[in-house]
Amino acid sequence: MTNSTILVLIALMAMFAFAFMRQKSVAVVGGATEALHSLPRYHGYFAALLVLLPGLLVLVLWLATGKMIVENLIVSGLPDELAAVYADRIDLLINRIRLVAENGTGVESDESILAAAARFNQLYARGIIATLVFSFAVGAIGFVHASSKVEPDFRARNSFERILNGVLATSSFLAIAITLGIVASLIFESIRFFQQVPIEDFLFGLKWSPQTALRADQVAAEGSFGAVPLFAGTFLISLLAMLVAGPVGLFAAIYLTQYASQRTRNIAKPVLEILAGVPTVVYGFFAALTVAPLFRSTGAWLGLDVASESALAAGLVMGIMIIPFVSSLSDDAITAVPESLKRGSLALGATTAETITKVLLPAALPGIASAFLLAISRAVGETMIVVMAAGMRPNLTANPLEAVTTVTVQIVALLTGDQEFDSAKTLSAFALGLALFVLTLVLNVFALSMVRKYREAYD
Amino acid sequence: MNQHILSTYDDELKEVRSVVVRMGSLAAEQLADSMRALRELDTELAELTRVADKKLDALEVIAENTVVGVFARRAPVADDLREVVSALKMTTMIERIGDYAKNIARRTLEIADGKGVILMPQLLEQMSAEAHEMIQDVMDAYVKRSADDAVAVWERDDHLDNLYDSTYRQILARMMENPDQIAVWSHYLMIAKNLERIGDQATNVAEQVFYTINGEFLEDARQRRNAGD
Amino acid sequence: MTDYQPFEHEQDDTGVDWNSPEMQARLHRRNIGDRFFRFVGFFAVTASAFFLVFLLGNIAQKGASGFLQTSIEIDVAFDADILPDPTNLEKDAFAAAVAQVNMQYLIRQALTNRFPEVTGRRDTTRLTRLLSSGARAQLRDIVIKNPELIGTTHRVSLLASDEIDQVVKGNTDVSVDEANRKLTDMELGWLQSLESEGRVTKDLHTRFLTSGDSREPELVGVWGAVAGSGLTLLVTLLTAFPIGVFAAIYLEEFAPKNRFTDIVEININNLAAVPSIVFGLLGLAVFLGLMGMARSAPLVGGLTLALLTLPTIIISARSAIAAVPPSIRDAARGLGASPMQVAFHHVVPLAMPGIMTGTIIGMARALGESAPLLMIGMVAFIVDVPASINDPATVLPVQIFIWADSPERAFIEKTSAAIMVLLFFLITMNGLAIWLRQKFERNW
Amino acid sequence: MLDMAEEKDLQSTVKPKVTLRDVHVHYGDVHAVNGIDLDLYSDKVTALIGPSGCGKSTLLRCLNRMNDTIPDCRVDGEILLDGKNIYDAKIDVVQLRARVGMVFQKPNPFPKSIYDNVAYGPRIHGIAADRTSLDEIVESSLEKAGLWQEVKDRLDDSGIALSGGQQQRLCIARAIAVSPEVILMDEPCSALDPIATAKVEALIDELSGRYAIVIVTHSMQQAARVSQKTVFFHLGEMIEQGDTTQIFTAPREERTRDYITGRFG
Repeated sequence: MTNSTILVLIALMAMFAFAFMRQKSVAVVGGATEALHSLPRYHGYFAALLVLLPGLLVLVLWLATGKMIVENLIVSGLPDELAAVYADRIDLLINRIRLVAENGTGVESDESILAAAARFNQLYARGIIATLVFSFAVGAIGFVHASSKVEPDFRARNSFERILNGVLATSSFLAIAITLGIVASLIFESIRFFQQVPIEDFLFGLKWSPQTALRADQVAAEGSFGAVPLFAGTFLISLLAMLVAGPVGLFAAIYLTQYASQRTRNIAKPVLEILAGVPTVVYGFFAALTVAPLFRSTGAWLGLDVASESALAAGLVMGIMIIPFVSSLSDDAITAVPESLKRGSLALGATTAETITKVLLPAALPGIASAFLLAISRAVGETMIVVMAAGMRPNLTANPLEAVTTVTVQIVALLTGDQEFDSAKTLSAFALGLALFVLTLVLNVFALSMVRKYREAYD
Repeated sequence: MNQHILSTYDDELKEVRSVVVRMGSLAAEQLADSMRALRELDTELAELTRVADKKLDALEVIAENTVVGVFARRAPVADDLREVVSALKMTTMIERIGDYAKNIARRTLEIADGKGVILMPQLLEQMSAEAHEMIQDVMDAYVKRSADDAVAVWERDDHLDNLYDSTYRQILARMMENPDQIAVWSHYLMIAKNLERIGDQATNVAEQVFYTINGEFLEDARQRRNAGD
Repeated sequence: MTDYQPFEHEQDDTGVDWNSPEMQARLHRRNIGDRFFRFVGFFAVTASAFFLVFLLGNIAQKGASGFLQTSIEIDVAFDADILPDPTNLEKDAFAAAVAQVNMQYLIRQALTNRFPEVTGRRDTTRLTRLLSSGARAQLRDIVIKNPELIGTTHRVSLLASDEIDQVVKGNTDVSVDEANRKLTDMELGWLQSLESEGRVTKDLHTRFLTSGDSREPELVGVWGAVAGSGLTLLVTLLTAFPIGVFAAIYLEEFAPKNRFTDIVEININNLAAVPSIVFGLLGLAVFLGLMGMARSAPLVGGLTLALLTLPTIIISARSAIAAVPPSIRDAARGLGASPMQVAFHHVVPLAMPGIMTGTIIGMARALGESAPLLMIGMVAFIVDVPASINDPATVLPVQIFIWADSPERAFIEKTSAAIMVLLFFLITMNGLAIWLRQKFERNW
Repeated sequence: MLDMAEEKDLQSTVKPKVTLRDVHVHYGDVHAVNGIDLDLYSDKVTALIGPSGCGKSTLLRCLNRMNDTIPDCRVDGEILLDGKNIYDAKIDVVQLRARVGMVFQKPNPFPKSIYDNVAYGPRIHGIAADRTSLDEIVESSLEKAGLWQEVKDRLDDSGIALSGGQQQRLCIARAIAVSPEVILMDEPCSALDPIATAKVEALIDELSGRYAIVIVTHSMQQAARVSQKTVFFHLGEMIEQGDTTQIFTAPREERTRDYITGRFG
């Protein structure tokens, strides 16, 4: 018995409800379906939804909270001595129990944990049964309700559509739920982090060295969580990326919208689209294996000491990645300027370049500015290129030839090694994530409001 | 001729044209009636003819209103413009013809009233026939849209003028011969003048018909043709 | 008439003398400025194209050889004393018995027969390292398949080790000093000798497309990652597509225009610009932390990517729905259809090509995404090909990431080859989207 | 008083500002304008009329080479401005467009201040030597365009803030500011209400002595009101040209008459 079995059973029940109620509605009017307010199939749909939705709701609730409930039960039922040992590290204990429960007994030797794991599996299996029973029960209630409603005058279609409308609305509110989920999970974990590390140390500290004790009894050097070097590294690489992508993207957009022939556009646009479609991991590989060594050897030839994971290589490749982003957004902004303005300027004897700099770009400025802001936001949040091509060592420098590390690199580094949920090291990743989220959100909101402000000024 | 995209415009132009034609035939009829009354000194007919002029006046008002409406709403150009402008002028001219006919009828009554009745001179008969024919011909030219016919009418005006000169001289001689009949003869003289004026108006109508059709003034056209010859 | 003067209109009161040298010089300067602008723009476009060609060319050049694999033919004596007798064994029992046999011994024997001058434990070990550690399994499979070979000596072709492979493909520079390379001159000598006999072959490496990950570059395959990507995308599609389309229908067709829907709309636009790694953190906190789902599973990966692609799908579906002209809605409504019927019977079917195109593009983006998947543990080393959405798995881009991090030289070509596979899928998907767009493109 | 023959002589001594000789325009395979011969005079407003797609706007755009921006547009024949072919390779199109100004169908002021709109042309062409003379040009252009009294106190306001008619007069002022010799107007009043139209027409009247003005219009009444010369196009061919009064009272060609009187063509 697994969760997916429950899903299948609920679906089968809904199908049955559909078939049954459709038949019943026909039977009620003795086959004279024109006597029904709604077509038989709407009676069927209505019943199916009444069965399906409550059942699914129960299942989703179980999936979302089941393990937590079981864990709480386990914790409360733990032998005292075990509870005492793990008094303030309950999460660690739960991790161990889960590991056993998921992967089998081979990974653990502690008897009491093995017992707890067995109990976990037992309780979880019971939970599944309970969920099945419960979801069937609510489904049955829905079924009975729908059945009692089957009458010629019952507006099955209207009721069905009302429910469907609710489903549609819920789907769109899910987008809000995602945002709230992001904010909540980041803030929740970050608060726990800031309980261990003062927020001012995080925001203004100049040293990033996230080493904490792995075990409770281990006496380790205090980790330091000053994120400034990470922000600086992120800023440096984003700046380098924008130095490449900004001018190249903008001028490509200008050329394609103002100078290029249709044929050139037909070739260039797909090229930019492909450039935009290449996965970032490919750019990362390219940066690490081709561009970085190239820069290093070129630097050596010039007598410069270029780090093998220089910010320059990561920044340049990230810039290439962002070119299509800047160019397509700028392209949109420029083509959104009415053609009549362009013709007005040309008819006064302005050259195309004068028309661009004096008429088109000022008019498209909000669009272009927001394109740049969105591009910066993109660069700040980009992960794979820097993970693969930028360094790991926090380095507070403005020299693009040195290796720097970024916020995203550190998040990945902190969360891909051995991890435990409660340590400051792991939690700091969420704090970094929160900083990243806030930064990009501010950039995005600012970009959008900028467009609006200028649009008002021009309207 | 192509129709207008707006058929109501065509209807209005047709209306203008038909009023002009009706006025023309009415005027011709009035002239004929007044001359018959004069010939037979039929005071009853003369009285009727005098009153009939009111019909002509009423038609002129209709024509005027229609034309003003076309101007206001259609902003006519080219041949449409010429059509309505000419129609407006032609109705005035034809109305004048009606006035002259009325005048003839009035004088008929006075002649009939007077002592010493003298029969109408033969020349007047010829003049009236000529004038009547000119009116009819010019209206035919208008209906047929024939510039040549209009020119033909225009050219006949000389003949009528010559007739008038003859008539004038004849009546003048009679007056001198019979000074006591001067009152009657002066009426005849004025009628001759009226007939001559009717001919002039018919000529003017002919010029308008020519302009309506060709878009140029008959005088200019003739001058150019003479220069070309 | 004689005093008449022709009009002289060439000079106005504020007239400009266009032919003055200053004006001509100015015009010249302005035109040069224009040409400069055009050149810079052209340069920008060319540079972008150059980057793309360089990137793809570089990958292709490195990756092409990844699809080939070097094998070495050796004469193996299938010693009947060591190998079990197939005549009195069931097929399965025979296979189990063969699996017990130390194939490495047979290989060593074969190699030392070929190179009798090699003695000593260290050199013999070196000799066997000409072949891949996977050669043993290869040999075992050969025996199980062809029991009649037992007792004979037969020439078989076995996988060469990655170092040998790289030398044969010319990817390793053998001219450097012996101390600075992995292979010794002695080993190269053996290789040369084998090559001179025509025993070294390069073949199409089907294993690369059909097997899962491995520690040995010559044994790796992308199939595990491809299957993982497929399962993950399936989950993503099944969750993000219906929810996204429903949300789009609601927002375009039913949502009342009020502050709340404004917020939903702004929120969706902002979500589309949130860094992907943040979605990974969300997935980590919610799916793994809160809901306790299995790490590294396509289920969690797919759900995380669904969060990521949802805004994209909503935005593209909305624009496809908005592109359906209002006249269609009016027509259906005029026939007495309810708003739901208008939406589901008329608007959505007409918008479907656009929705599909947007979805495919969103899926392609999800296929190339790796950062959020690192957060939820899909970065583990997984040999088995996943069979269900709950099995531990990795996906193609993460596989690329893992391989790119591996120190062995041979992984460079494998990584590049895997990138080529990934790009193949991406191009196919985008091509499908373009095809859909063109086939169903409609000008209302 | 002049007699007819003398008047004709006089006409021929006036040099045309722009001369078109056998002008053909192709858009790809479409023959949009077919063999036009036409003279445009400095002291006259010439109206180009004809049904949509007759090539009149296309022809207008040839006169300042705005057609250059349209791909596969080919212009053959000669268009002479003061005797020089404007399609000659040696002609600088930038200079040409300064000499041949253009006003568009929809008012298209730049999203800049009123002052900057008018100053745009003089600035790019370097016509004004200093700020004072630029101020003078702006003022006199706005004055000529009849807009000075309305905007002199708010020269820094956006040109877009003006009403439609004011915007169009601003565009005319913008065109005048570079002292063009010819002004092309492409249906300049089609987006305006009757009052604004009347003001623009009054402005055209005002300007008519100083510039060769060519106006494309769909309103026959407008052509009749503002032009001294009217040219009728149909299907890319020039059917008739002549004095506006003559065209509108006694057109020589039946197609002209049918078109201007609104008959089935």
